[in-house]
This record gives sequence, structure tokens and C-alpha cells, in this order.
Amino acid sequence: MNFDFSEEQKELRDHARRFLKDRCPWPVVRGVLEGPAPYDADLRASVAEMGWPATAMPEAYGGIGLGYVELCVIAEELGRVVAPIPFSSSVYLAAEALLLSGDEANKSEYLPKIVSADSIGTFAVTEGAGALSMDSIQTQFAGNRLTGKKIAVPDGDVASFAIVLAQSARGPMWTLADLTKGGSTRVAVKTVDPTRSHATITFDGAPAEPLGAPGKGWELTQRLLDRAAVLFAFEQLGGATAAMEMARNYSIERYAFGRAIGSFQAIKHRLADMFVKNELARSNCYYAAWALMTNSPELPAAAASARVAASEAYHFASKENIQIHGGIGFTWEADCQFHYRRSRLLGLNLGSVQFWKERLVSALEAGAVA
Amino acid sequence: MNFDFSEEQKELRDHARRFLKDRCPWPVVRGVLEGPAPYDADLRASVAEMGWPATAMPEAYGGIGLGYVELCVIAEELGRVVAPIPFSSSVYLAAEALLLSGDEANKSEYLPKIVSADSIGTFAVTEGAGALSMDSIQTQFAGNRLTGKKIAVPDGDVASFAIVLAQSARGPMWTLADLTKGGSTRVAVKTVDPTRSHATITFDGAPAEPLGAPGKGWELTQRLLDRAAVLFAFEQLGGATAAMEMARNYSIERYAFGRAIGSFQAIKHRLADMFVKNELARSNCYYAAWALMTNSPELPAAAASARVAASEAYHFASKENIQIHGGIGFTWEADCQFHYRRSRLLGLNLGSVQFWKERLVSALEAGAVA
Amino acid sequence: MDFNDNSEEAAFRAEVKSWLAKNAPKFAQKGSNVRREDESAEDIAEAKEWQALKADSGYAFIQWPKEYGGRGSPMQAVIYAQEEAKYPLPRNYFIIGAFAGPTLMAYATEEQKARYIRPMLRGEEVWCQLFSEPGAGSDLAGIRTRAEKEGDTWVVNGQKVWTTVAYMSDWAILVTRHDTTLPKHMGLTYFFLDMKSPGVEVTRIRQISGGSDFCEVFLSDVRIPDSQRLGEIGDGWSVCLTTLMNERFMGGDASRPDAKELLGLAKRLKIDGKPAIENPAVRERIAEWYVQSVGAKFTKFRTLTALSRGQTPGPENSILKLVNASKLQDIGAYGMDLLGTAGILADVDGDEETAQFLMAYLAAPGARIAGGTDEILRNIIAERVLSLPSDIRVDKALPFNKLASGAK
Amino acid sequence: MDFNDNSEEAAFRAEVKSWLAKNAPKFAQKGSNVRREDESAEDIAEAKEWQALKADSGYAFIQWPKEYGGRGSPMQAVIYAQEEAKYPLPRNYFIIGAFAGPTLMAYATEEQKARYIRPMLRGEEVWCQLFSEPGAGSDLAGIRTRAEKEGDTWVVNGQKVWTTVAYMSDWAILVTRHDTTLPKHMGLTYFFLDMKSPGVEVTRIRQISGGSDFCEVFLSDVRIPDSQRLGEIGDGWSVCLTTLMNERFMGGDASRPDAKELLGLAKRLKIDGKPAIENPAVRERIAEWYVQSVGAKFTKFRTLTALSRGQTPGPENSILKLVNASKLQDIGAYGMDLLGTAGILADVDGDEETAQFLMAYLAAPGARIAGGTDEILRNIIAERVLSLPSDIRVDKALPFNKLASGAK
Repeated sequence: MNFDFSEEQKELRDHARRFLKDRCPWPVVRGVLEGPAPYDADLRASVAEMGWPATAMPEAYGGIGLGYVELCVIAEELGRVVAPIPFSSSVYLAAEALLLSGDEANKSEYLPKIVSADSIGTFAVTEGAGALSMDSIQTQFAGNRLTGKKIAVPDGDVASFAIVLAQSARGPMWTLADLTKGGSTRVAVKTVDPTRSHATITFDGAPAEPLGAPGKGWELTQRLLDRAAVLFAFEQLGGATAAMEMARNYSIERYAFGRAIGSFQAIKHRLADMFVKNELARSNCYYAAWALMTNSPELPAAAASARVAASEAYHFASKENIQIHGGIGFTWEADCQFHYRRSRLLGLNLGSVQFWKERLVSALEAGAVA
Repeated sequence: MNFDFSEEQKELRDHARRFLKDRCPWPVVRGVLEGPAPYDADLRASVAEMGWPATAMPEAYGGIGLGYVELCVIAEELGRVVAPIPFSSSVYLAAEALLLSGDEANKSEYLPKIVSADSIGTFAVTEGAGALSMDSIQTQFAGNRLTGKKIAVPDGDVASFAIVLAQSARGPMWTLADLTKGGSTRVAVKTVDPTRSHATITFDGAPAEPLGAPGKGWELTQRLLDRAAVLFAFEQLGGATAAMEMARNYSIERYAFGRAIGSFQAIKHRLADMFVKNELARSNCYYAAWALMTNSPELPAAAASARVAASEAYHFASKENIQIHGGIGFTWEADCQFHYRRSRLLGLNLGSVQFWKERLVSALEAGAVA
Repeated sequence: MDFNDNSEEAAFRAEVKSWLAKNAPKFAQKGSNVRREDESAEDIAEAKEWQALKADSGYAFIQWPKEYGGRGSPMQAVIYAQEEAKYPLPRNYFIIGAFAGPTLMAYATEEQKARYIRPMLRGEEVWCQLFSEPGAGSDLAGIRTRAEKEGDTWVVNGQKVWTTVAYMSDWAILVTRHDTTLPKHMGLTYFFLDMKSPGVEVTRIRQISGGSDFCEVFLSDVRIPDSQRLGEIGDGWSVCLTTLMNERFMGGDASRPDAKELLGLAKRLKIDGKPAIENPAVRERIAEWYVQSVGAKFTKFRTLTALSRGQTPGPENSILKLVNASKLQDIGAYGMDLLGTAGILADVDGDEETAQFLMAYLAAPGARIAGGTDEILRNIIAERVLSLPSDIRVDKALPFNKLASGAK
Repeated sequence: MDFNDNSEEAAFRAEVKSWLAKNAPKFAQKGSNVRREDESAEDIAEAKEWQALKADSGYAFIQWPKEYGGRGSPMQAVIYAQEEAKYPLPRNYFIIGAFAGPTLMAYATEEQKARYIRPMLRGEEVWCQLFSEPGAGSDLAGIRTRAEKEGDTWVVNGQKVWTTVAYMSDWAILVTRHDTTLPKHMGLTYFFLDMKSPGVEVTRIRQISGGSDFCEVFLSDVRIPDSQRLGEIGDGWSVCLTTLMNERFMGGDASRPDAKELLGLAKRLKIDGKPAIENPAVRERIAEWYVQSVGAKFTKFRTLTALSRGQTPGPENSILKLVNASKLQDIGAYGMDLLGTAGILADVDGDEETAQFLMAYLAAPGARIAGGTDEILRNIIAERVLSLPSDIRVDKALPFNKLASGAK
């Protein structure tokens, strides 16, 4: 039995944790929350220097091909500090989409730019409120041009290219749009978590090219969602763990009625419940990391399971962290809000927890399960 | 604003409570749990002497026509003591069905016998596992004879007559079967709560007569369920309150670590949660009692709401009552099991809490709501 | 069992309706019952005008004794509030007075009462309450603001927090610690205070939701005459309890969005191409919250019934905030879930109906804490309603300055 | 990251498989791994025969040191258990020995070890554990069973409860109170005891579920030679901790029905004429429990990984019983709900697949209590894993006979 990070992976984790503790303390996150910048440029640059976008990228595209478990390790650490940088959009979504597409030309063109952080990529899918379905996609791809409107696009305001799900004469279609070449308008939007920027992108006959097999846009999206869900789940797991630690530390420092509030069972048992949810999420995440790493047929079930567990763990930890902090916890000046906002953002970015529960049961019915 | 029991109703309640404390202590319930008798005959006789089956019954049929709120008061008290008698089957189901049917001849024949406790009546509807629907009904009524099998019929082994939902050439149909006249076989069955008896009844061409308008059996069943749900909810509310009190009292008597266990927040807050659920249930129940009393168009929503709240409150209180009792709580010799069994029985007798949530939202959509 | 007014209540309601119909529209046109962050001087003046009009007609602080301008009837106060809520009237800045007043009535001199109570009732002078501190929230008796006596004057130093309307207040009630060597509850002394005194500094606190409903108040060498002490030296805890008893007003109605708003959202959204409202999982959730919502509503009716019957309301009222605050948080999050990825947007095409769920999500953490945390409320239910033993107290007998205290 | 045995583990597993293939079928034919209430003398004899065979081949108590007949390897113990579970073997009556043994190893004389340990390992003598009492469950150090010294003999009086296999035990480990005037944890003394001693009376306890897995043991003037004391007089609590440390074996797998069984049920039942499995509300529930179930399973794998690497397992293992017991109760109740009114039936047409939900409902309250209540487990996680402060203890310093105690 060898179901844990290896010693090397643990070293990578410890190294990343020290690095981010130094480079991404709360004031960095607050700077993005309160300031005009869409992300922290210094942090983004340092992360690229560290080679993190290259972690799971094949060497052919400038990566170091360490592997997906290593990328999961990085994701967990970025989640812990609520990193305000366009990493998930480029690395979990755009890069994975390119890799899935099998399109050599585009892979060779765009993947090295993601590794070097010369470009931010994103995946533009959502068009309206409600659960994602192909029916809800109105964007049209015809004559190598895109027309339509995508909302809540992660880093849509700063991305230089986007993989866009569209309808076409040949069916659902992935397309790749270079957002620097005109034909599209981006408007940054306010979300529950201003430390990660999002935009509405309106395509008005924007030039784009097909990506991946025509008619396969929906299937590719499903596969991308499963893969990205694992990486997002690790970010959520990191956040949930950090929120629990924050609550735990405060409950030891804060006194009421002559005692540390952490000595009251109401608080102790809430923290124990956080621990339980976080450990269940961690175990599910490890399983999903294994499935991602091995391209297992169990990936859809494992990814959904990790996504559900991590979404719920982070939601619980982030809201009860505020509660344990009491009055100070819901002030703007306190740092609790970062987790409270980010947990909701990550919990919705790839679709709600209900959407993933449905995917999970579908996968169970299909049969490849633990 | 006059949204509470009146002084007279409170007197009735106090009187009933004293009476049952005297006549229905735990050994009476245990006697039925462990012994061969289907119910406690003495208690049944005393309850009839007290005139409780007559509470809401019109005077024309031997009742005293006090009203439904008074019957709710009685139901709550019977629920508190987990009374092992065939009251709900006869009074909440059979009598209400007869009253709804509008069939004067049958009302005149059977209702006085329910009042005097000369007869036990019941309502036989369930035929298989799963949520109740007319599709699931296979029992046939033709030529004034019934053929089919009803399961989990409350007091089916001791009832002398049953209102039976059946299919007929004219559509869903209520029929009245005199179970003493042959053509049917009753087999007592083991259930989660042996203190209330249930049976499978097989009709093999049993003589029966139509009850209520032909083809209206399903609509009548819906109306009956709404009315009975209110009365069952009060039994559940009584049980939930008694289970909470039992847990509360034990938590004060039982010491661990040198303190009453009720001084630990893990226990205190669980008891507070019970109180919250019980009070929400009580308020919902009062609303439903008002709707039943006034025949309000809000009855379907109010009944469903009370049923849902009371089912969940009793489930929670009965299971956490055992937990608070610790080891002794799950022994056969302890009395915790009576509430744990009864809460499940009452929670399923009229269909599961999910079934009632669905009815509630349907009623909300239909519009007559608080 | 019914929901009707008794004849006396019906008569009062008719009187109120007619008075409001005559007087409210003028203010309703100008004002709004929605809280605004940055009210203008005109907004405040208008609110004061409305309060004065109410006071002069006997509709301000109706629960107060008649001799102080009330009607001595909590039930009539409720009826008035129900009717008033039908108009979008100016924001009410005067609620602290409603319980500062009875404290003055109990402890102030006749001259003080004559001087302060009527302007308080009429809204001429706004009051605030300097109780909570950064280190003393749930544990109010743990406050550290020091009061030291110099002749006939007290010199006060410390920091207060969560003070409603402090930024526009004229006067404040204040609890301080005059002796740190006495046990916690015995070293407290209570005053009232001119908010314009030198050394009083007020800043507003911003919340997660972006609002600024509360203030911090810094007290630096603030001098208070001994004549403004309420109660004996060392009797501050008893005086606090008088104030808090009057603070336990009727639990408010649930904030929106509630189950009904969720039902509305579910009718508009789709899941797998079908209206979300047809999805049984969504229906179950709506049912659960609706049951809580109706339960809370009718629980309040039971309390009103007790008031209407001239009885002391039962303990059932204590559950309302506990139920409503978590429900708000859960419904907020679930509404966002139903919106799917679009749920992250503060504003879905400018649609207020969807934006309210995100707003609820951001506001609810405050609702679970302000006015008694979930945990304190459960303790209160357990101890006061169910008579369970209190927590083990390590802080009751020791001198205050010997108590363990954390870094924060 | 993988789920594979390392080469050493693979070799051991192959060895075990082959040994079991050769030896288990004979017992598997006769026995059953399902607990039976009223086993016959033959059942017990057969179980003992199987245990002896295991012991003689080095497969009994594999985690024990080699010198006592084990292999000193918790990981090999796990591998053996995994493989053994594939056969329906006789009921295991010998588990108490697994942690009584190490207590003897630590505290008994060489002669005693020579006399008792091998028969314990081989199942020739069955051991039980006389720890819990009616008044001391979660609070084990609160036991009241008295031991009074008369010369070289101790006279023991008291009542023990929740004793597994007491009715068929030959020997017992026992904790007593020898001095009620000392503080709680200091007045305890530990023994082992011949269960056939005069004054030992055993009765079985019936549970809600109808089963009788546990016993009560009444001790009346039971005489124990001082030579059977383990540890010093007054050192009983330390000895207890040795026993309990060895009791913390691998958390078991979740009891069934689990999410998969619920999925199976939902495929067979209908709601509104459609298969229940198509109902999104049912699907959500299945998903929630499946996530817990898989989470628990892989949490155990993480613990096994630590064992496999020769490390001490992390705290994650402490969550398993807490998660699994409530899940069992919830799934039991929900399965009954899905069955609708028919869910009340102990037996739906003799169908075991449906009856298991009712059985789980009745058994689960015990699972939430036995081996550490939910509340104790949360305290353990909070204090030992998260290093939160302990509860305020009022019972540590006072003499035991001065402690408050309730009626029960």
C-alpha cells in the first residue's frame, strides 16, 4: 500500500508552502481585493519562475513533466493561501484543454507560453444561470468566427486566448480564440471573490479556429471538467485545511469567560467536525489524484467524489471559521473573508456541488468505481 | 391574536396528561412490546370511557363534537406516552374516512361503534414498497367483492372493518369491508414498533361495498391523508417533546467527569437543538390544527408542513435521546427504545417525510399558503 | 384558535391605520425603510421629524409606561410596528433609546429623567450603547474599559465596538470597569455620557458585505461627572441586566431571501433542460426551509398571543434568530448553487432577484453573530429554558486581573 | 501513489493466500463469519481449533512481538485480516486477548507470561475485559468496583458492564478502585482474574436490536491473589492506558447497508411511477453517502500506507467510527423512508435486501456509543489531533469520594 504523497512530493509541498508563506501573506491577497489590479503580478511572476505551471506539462511543450500528483500538491498550496493569480484558468483549464484536444499546432504554440507565463489562457463555457448543459450554449461558430456571449469567464479580462465551447454546423465544438486579435469585448465583472478576476466576453464575429474533433465539444468538455475538478478539489482542500487551522489557532488565542474559547465543546466539536470533513475530502482527493495520474476509468467517479467532498469541506470550514472568530470575523479588516469568498468561488467555478453529485451518481451507474 | 390552546383546551390537556401518566406508564407499553397482546385492552377501554374517540365526532354519531383542536390535544398526549392502543387507526383514519365519504348509512352504522370502542376500524391502502401512488394499487373491486393484498395495515389484525382503496371499473374506489364476514385473511406482521400492531390483509373475494363517490377513491385518499397528517403530527409532537424531556432529565441525573453530563455543551446544545426543532414543529402543528378546524384551503400546505416538521423533530429527539443516555440507552431494558421505534412507525405510517415534502411543495405551487 | 385581533386590539389597529394613513405618506414619499450607508443631514433631520411626530401622538416607544410618553403595552407596540412596516418610512435611528430609557427610568434622578427622556423619545437626541469591546463580546462582563475616579469626576479609557449609530449619537450608555482587583462581575460601574465629550472618537466598521452598520468608539481620558453614574459603584452588572432585559424585544421576521424567494428562483432556472422547480432535490430543500420559515412565523404568533392575553411570552421566541440566521446563510449559498457558475456574479444582468442570494451569503455571517452568537443562544435555551446546569465557570470568583486572558 | 503491496508485502500476501487456501475451507464449510447469538459448544470448540491452527502457523495476533508468537508487524496483521475476511470462518472470540496480552507482557511476571500468553494466543483460554461500569462508561476512571486487601488477597465487589464474551471467558483483566479517598485516577489498581472464581456472576444484556453481544458481570466478594495484580497498587490507570493503546486497532470497514446498498434499493423501488434512482433527491443522498464511504475507505488506505512504510499512522484514522456510525443510522432510516409505509415491516416478503435497513436503524445507536461515543471521539480529535485545550476538569484533584455524582 502506497497511498500518500511520496517523500519527494512532501518535499515539494513543504518547499511550496514556505515559498507562499513568504510571498503570499494576507496583505498580498488584500491588495488584489481592494486594489485595481486583476491579480498580483509579482506573485504570478515568481510562481512562473518556480516552474509551477510546468509541473505536469510534457517536456515537449516546455514542461518538466513531473506529473499530476505534483500539480495537485501545488494546487493544494495555492489554495491554502487563496493565491490571487491566474493559475487555475491557464493551467487546470486552458492547458488541459489543449492537451485533450490533440491539436499539435496549438499545443506547440500556446502551451510553452503558459509555462513561461507569457500568456494567460482560459476556458469560456458559461452563458447563463443554471446548471451547465449543451442546450444552454448559444454561441455560434461558423466560418471560423465566433458570435455569442460568455459570462463568468475566469481571468477573461486578462487572458490572451480562450478555448470556447460553441455550437456549429457540425455540432458542439471547441474553438480557440485569440483574444488579442479583435472581434471580442471583455468586461471585468464583480463576483463574490474579487481576488480572482472574471469577465464577460462578447464575441462579435471574433476570429477563432476549431480545436479538437468537430462535434466533440461537449464530450471534450466533460473530460476537461473531470480533470480540472481534481485540481480544483486540491485547491479547495488546501483552503479548507487553512481555514480550519485559522479557526483552531484563534480558538486557542481568544479568551472568553476566563478560558480559551477552544476549551468549549461547542467550538471544539465544530473544529473536530471540520477535521472530519477535511480528512474525508483529503482521502477523496488522493484517490482522484491517483485516478488522474493513471488515467483510470474510475476518474469520472473519483473526480466527482473529490469535488463534492472538497467543496463541502471548504464551505463548512470557511463559514464556521468566521463564526468561531465571532464579531471580528465578519469585519472587512479581518482575513476570514478571503476563505469565505474563495470557497464559494471555487465551489461554483466548475459548477455547483449538486451538479457534481449528479455527475457522481451517473458515474456510479456507469460502473467504474472504487 | 389568539394562536394557542384556549384555557379549556389546556385543562383538557392537563387532565389527559395526568390520566395517561397514571394509566400508561412505561410498563404498560413494555407489556405490549414483549407480550402476545396486540394492544393494551385496559388502556383502550379507559380511553373510550373518557370519551376521547368522541372528541371531534359529531353528536349525530354519538360524539361530543368538541372539535379538532381538542382531538389534537388528545393526540399529543397519546404521543407523549407512546400509547399502545388502536386509536389512530380508528379515529384519525377510519372515522375521518367515513366522515369524508358522506355515506350516511355507513356513518350511522360504524361511527358510534368507534366512539364506544365496540369496533376498531382501519384504512388499508399500502400494497408494496415505495411511495404511495394509484399506480401501485392492484386490489380490485368488482361485483361488491374485493380481491388483492394490503400490507402494513395498522391494527389490521384486530380491526373489524376497513376502508380499502381499490381499483374498479369506475376508477379508483373507496370500499368498506367488514372483516368479520369472511373472504379475507389477516396475518399480524412484525414491524419496527411492536407496540402498535399491523397486519397483512389478503382479500380473496371478500364482500365489500362502495364508500363515497365512485372513481373518487384517490382524491378522497388525498383529503384523508391531509386530515390524518395533522393528527399524526400531534402524536409525533407529543413524542418528540417527551423524548426531549427524557433526555433532559437524564442529562441532569447522570454524572461523568465529576459533572452532570447536561453541563457539557455537546449535550446542552444537542438538547437546545431538540427544543428548536420541537418548537418549530409545535408552531407548524398549531397552524395545521387551525387549518383542520376551519377547513381552510391552506390545509394541504399546513398539514404537510406540520407532518414534515413533526416527523423530523421526533426522529431527531428519539435518536439523540438514546445517544444522550449512552450505553444504557440502547439496551432492551431501557425505555428509550419506545420513542425510537414509535418515531419511525409514525414517520412512515402515512408515507415518508420525503413524500410529504413533495406534497408540501405541490401545495405551495397550488398557492393557498401561509 | 384564530389569528384575529381581540376587540381592543382591533380598535387600536384601526386608530393606528387611520393615523398612519394621514401622517405617513408625507414621510414615506421622501424616505425609505431600506438601510442606507451614507445618509445625508436631510435624511437624519427627516427621520427626527417623523420620530417627533410619532412621539407627540403616543406612537413612539409604545411599550414604555404612560408617564414617560408610552402606552405601557407591548402588544400595541407590535400592532403599531406591523402597520408602520407597510410604509417605506425613514430609517429608525432611535432604537437604542427604547432600552436606554427604561435604564434611566430605573436609575437616574428625577431631574435627569426630566432632562433626557423626552428628547430621547422624540428623537431630538440620539443615544447609543457602549457595551461590547474587542475582547468582550459574548462575555460582556469581561469588558476592560477603565473608569478611575478623580474627585467628582471619572476618567474613562478604553475601546468599545459594535456600536450602532455611534457616529450620529448625542448621548451614550456605558459600562466600565472601576476596579480590576474585584471579581469580574463586581468591578463594573455604569454611566451615561455626552458623546461630544473630549476624548470620544468614533470610526465606522466595514463588514464583509461592504456595509458599515456599526462603529468603534475610542475613549481617551474622557471625563464623566459622577452625577452621570447610574446605580452604585460596583453595581454596573445589575444595571446592564436592566438594559439587556429591555433589549429582548420581539425577534424580527426572517430576512429575505427565504423559501419563497428560492421557489421563485427555481421557477426561472433550468436543470438539465427542465425547470429547476421540477427537480425533486430542489423541491426537498424548498420544503425544508419553508417548514422552518412557517415554523418561525407561527412561533412569533404564539408569542404575540401571550402578549395579547397579557401573559409573559414563553421561551419559544428565543429560537427565532438562531433559526433565521443559519437559514439565511444556507439559502444564500443554495441560491448561488442553483445559479451554477453564474452564481459567483454579484450582478446577473442587473437582476436583483438573483443578486439577493449572494448578498444574503455575505450578510449572514453577521446575523449568526450579532445580538448573540448561535453558541450563546443555544446556551441560553439550554440553561434558561431547559434548566440545564451552567457551564463550569472559572471566572466568577477570581479577581479580574488574575483571570487568564488570551492574546486577543 | 498506488494501491499495490510492496515486494515484501506481496510475498507475505501470497504466503497467506496459499496457507488459507489450504486450511480455511475446512472451517469455512462448518463456520460462518456472521455473529450468532446462541452458539453451541461445537461452534466454540471449532473456533478454538481454528485459532490454535492460526497460532501454530504464526497467523494469530500477528502484531505481537515474535517472542510471544506474533510477527511484530501490524501491516502483516492487516494483510492477513484482509485475506482471512474472504472466507466465512468461525466467529472470533479471542480479540480481547490481543490487547490483554501486551498488558501481561508489560506487567506480569515471567512465570505468569509463560503460563498465560500461549493459551491466550491459541484460544485455549478465552479472556474478557472488566472495565466499564453502569456509572462509568465514557469516564472510565470513574469506576467504583472496590478492591480491599486482606493479607495477600484482594476482595473485590462491584458491577461491570459491556463485557464482550464474558459468558464464555476463562480469564479477565480487571480495573478496580482500592482507595476512594485518593483523587480519581490515583485510586485505581489493576488485576487479572479467574472468571470461574466464586462470586463472579455473568448475565447477558439484550440490546434494542434484539442481539446480546455484551454481558454484565457482578463481582461479589471475589477473592484475587495479590500475585495477580498488574502494576503497582494505585497504578491502575497507567496499566489501563497500556491496554487501551493496544485496543486502538485498525478502524473497521463501514457496516452495511452503505451507499451501494442504497443505490441497489433505489434501482428497485419506484417514486411517482418512475424508478427511485431517477429521482434527483435520492441521487443527491446517495452521492453524499458515497463520498463519505469512499472517503472512509481511502482514509484507511492512508493509515495502511503509514503502516506499510513503517511509520506511525496519522490521526486520520480517528474519524472512521465517528463517520461510519452516523452514516449507518442515517442510511438505515433513509432506506426505510424509500420503502415508504412498507419500511416499517421487519420483513418485506422475506426480502433480506430491504430488511437490512431496518436492522441498521436498530443497530446503529449502539455503533454511535460502543467503543467511544460520538462526543468522546470529537473530544479526542479536538484535543489529541488539533491540540485544543481540554475541557475544564473538576474531577482531577478532589478525593474520589468527594466528587459530585448523580443518581445514576
